[in-house]
Amino acid sequence: MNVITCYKIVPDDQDIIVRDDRTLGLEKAELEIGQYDLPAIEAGMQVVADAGGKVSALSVGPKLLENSKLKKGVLSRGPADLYLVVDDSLAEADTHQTARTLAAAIQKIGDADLVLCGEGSSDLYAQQVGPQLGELLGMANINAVSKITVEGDKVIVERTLEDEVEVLEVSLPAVISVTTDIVQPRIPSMKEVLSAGKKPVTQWSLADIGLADNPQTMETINTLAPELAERKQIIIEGDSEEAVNELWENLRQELQ
Amino acid sequence: MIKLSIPEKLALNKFEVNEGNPHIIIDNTKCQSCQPKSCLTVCPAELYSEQNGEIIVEWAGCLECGTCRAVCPQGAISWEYPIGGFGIIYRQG
Amino acid sequence: MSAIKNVWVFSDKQDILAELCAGARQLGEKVTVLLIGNQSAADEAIKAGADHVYLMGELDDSRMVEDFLPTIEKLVAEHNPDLVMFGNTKRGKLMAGKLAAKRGTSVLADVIEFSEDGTCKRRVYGGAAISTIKSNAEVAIATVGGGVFGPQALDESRQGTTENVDFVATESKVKCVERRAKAGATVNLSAAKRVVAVGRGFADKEDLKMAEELAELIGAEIGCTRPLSEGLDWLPREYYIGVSGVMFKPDLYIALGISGQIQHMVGCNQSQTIIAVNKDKAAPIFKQADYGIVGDLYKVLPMLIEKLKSGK
Amino acid sequence: MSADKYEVIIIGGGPSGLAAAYKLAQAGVEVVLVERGDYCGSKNLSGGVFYTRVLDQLIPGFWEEAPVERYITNYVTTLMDKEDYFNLDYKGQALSKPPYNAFSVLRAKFDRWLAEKAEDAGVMLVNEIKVEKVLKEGNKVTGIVAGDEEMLADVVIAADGINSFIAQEAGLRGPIKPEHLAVGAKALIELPREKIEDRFRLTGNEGTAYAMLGEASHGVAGGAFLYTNIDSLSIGVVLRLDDLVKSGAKPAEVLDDLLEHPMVAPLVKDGKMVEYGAHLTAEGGLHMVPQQLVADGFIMVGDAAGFTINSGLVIRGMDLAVGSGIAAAEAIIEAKEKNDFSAASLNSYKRRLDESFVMKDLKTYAKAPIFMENDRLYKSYSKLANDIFGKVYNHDLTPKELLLKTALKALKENNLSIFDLARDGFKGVRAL
Repeated sequence: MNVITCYKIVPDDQDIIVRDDRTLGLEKAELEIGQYDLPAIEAGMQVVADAGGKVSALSVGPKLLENSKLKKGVLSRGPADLYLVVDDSLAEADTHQTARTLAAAIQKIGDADLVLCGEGSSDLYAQQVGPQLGELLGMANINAVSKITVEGDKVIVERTLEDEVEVLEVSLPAVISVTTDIVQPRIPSMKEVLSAGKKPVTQWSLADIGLADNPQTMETINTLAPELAERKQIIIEGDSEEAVNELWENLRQELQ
Repeated sequence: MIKLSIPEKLALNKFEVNEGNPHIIIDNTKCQSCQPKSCLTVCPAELYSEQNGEIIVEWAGCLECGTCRAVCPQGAISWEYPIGGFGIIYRQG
Repeated sequence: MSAIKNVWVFSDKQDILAELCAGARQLGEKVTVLLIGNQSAADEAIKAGADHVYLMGELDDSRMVEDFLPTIEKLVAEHNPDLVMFGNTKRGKLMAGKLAAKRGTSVLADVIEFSEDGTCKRRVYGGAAISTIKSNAEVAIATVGGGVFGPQALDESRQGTTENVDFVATESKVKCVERRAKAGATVNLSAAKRVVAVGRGFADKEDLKMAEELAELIGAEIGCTRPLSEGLDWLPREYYIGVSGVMFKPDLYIALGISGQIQHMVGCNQSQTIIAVNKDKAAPIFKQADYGIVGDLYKVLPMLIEKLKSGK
Repeated sequence: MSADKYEVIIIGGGPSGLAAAYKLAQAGVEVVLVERGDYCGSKNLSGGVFYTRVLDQLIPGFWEEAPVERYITNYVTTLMDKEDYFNLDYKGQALSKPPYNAFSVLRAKFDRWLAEKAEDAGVMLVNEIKVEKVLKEGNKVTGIVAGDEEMLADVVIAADGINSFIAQEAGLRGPIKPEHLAVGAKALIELPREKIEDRFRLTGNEGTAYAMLGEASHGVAGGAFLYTNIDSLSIGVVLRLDDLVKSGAKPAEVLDDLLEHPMVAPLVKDGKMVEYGAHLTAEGGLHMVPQQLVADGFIMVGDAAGFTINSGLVIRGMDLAVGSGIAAAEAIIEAKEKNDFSAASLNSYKRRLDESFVMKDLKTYAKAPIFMENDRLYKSYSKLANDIFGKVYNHDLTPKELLLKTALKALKENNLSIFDLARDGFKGVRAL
């Protein structure tokens, strides 16, 4: 079984600065593997642990993907090898551009039985790349999956919806977007980190995967922090009876 | 310059908290006889407090200096670094 | 997408469908609903705001909701509406994505506001910011959640047309073998009008009962900060407010023992009124509260509950 | 579980571990460096300037590519009273020329860069792994343990910093005494570049370093520091633990008060605090360096070995760390040639240290810690200096006295005898 797990490199939201004009400062933010993608990588490792085969990791994006710490970070979580499609034009890629690039890379890697995606990226969280990718590859395509069991040439999955759970039979090859509940991602061990540095990394340009023309389908006009509401800031100190009485008066007003 | 409280100072920093796995554990049986309980004052992050006669530590905001461990005369503080990747992450240093 | 005239709506959830119909009325000139169901469901959609309903057929054991996508694709290709809105359920997101991929475009995902100029807004970075986006496609495709337009009263006198369309069958690569109700309570915090939220100020899971009692007395839902649901497991994940959790704008938000870190506040800072109880005077929550009390919640809560019970 | 084996494993990715790693990798030694932080430097704080001549020997012209802040040309010593202060201000033009004498650095950036250099040189870097202990066979250190994994090596280098869990665990040193430790509490304050250059009278990338005594630390043994980065200031207090305990002072409050002191307040005005940190530092100098720096298959470097000098005027650690890292690497390279990693063989490390500036300077300043233990230094002299100069400059219409008379009067008011002064002055000259 050949499994490909897709991941995105995102800024650590703890490091995002809101400037006075409400624009965001991302330039000092540390980069990390999307937190929703880590369970997808781990789910892939579980699938091959049960059914045999190999997990490859795949990401597409700007030059920052080449960062050695990030590459090791992915490979230390188990995948046997790593594929990157690097082009700075992908820095602002919309979900369709991302899905097209992933699809072209997966076709070039070849022989994928199962493609796994996280439920969304932890920065933009559109939850769209998996569904679009499945359609572009013409594979069976399902999202919100919280359990995968391999049975021959198909997989049985549990899909957790808003108020029901579906058990589905999905023929392979398939693209499956998984939830964070599927499995707890591992904390890599010392030897996993050490061996990660020795695993093969294949890097392609857009031209290498035959995707010179990949136009934008959606514009982002601006991104701003929301305006904060003005607050009354009536703060009472102490937890005496009188203090609580005062709070109670305020609360009672609000409850009317 | 605007003066910041301790929580505000700590909020400037980046912490990767290993929820549910404290790296500081206090043996309160050893604290009963301790005077003057220096952990309550020496911690630069002021994480130690006394509640109902017990010493409590808010370990999530630990700056990992080790002062509390070094001054504790009772050896009541079992203190180790958080596991790899967790704890304070200085952005500047 | 420039001026919106024809808006199409699909959702696998009835309540979201009704909201989207009403919202679509405000946005466009003609509202068309893609419906899985019968004539009476179509009548409901018309009362909610639809001008025209395509009846695509009904669900049965052989058909999943997703199997109706080829029918939707065919109708969209024939009629080229300006905007297709999918309710932002898991199914809605999958179907919107598949339709968009087929049509070579992206999805305007989880839109929280549409503007007349054809732009729309969505939350990014876990709610820390809002992006204004615009689709370049001839037919824009969006997913929209409940609460964006809010529920509207049904107009019993509204008139509309219904049209039966043929189901477009395709070979399905996904088969449903079992369907069961999800275990555990379902909460819909995002639509709550009043919320009592709990944080690390509670020393023990048992003590949350006080917060629950308060919530019951004022008709509020319970929510929590991330450590309580993901570190301590005191409450299920659906209760967690903040980055990657629930984001909402209730009328009243009572924060008990919550320090007010940014990761939490992005979930609730659009609340109409915020009340905070925290023993730490320096807790950032007080800077974002309308009313606050610097005190021990173990003292304050019982007194408040007593007052609520006696109504004085 | 079978354990992988490497030639050298280094625990800790600060300046000492990284310098050793870089030097070893350059010599073709197979070296793994294990760092518990997210990245090298993420657990580190600097409390002083980096005297970088030794780093220039390791990586010539390093400053051209390293993320250094400013080269330090101005040194100010401040004797601080409650509101008054007395500054000794030195500027050396020679300090502003390559290869430069010292830089201010921000460790999260600088150490990380040094780690990248080490990786480029061939070091196998493992981040986010905490080494719990060393593996031993009898007295011989044979490897490390992290989580449930073991890894073997010919030599393990303990570069795990001031708390030196590894060296203690390996049995080479006992717990460090509070009087040999100080805690530094430090704020990083952002300020526009132009403001920094105006306020500190700097041109281009010149920088200033302050050493502050007296009220700066609320009279607690130790002091305070302030130095300029490119667009921020590093400011902190250093408080010796024994005296800190005695005083009951809270480090964060001491720092808050320093920020509001009339000397400091105008320097940090309109600045924005962006980070608050704390770290221990060694105060014992040569006295806390363990007798044995090596064991079979084991070497201690940097803070883990207690290599810090605090002369009151100058706090040094990073340069000694790099120096000891280089010496350790050289000793291991030599041991490898003989294929003998016993303590006797590795002890050429000690000889190399003795011959280098590291031990020479530690010995030179050996008396400094004892001199620095003198209470008068923190509590009385700052007030004395300020009293004297206050009287000299304050023309309040009372008749002026000669300087000597003023000084004697001030001495008396501060309960000091001229003998104390003479004795301390003599000790100071010898110790510093």
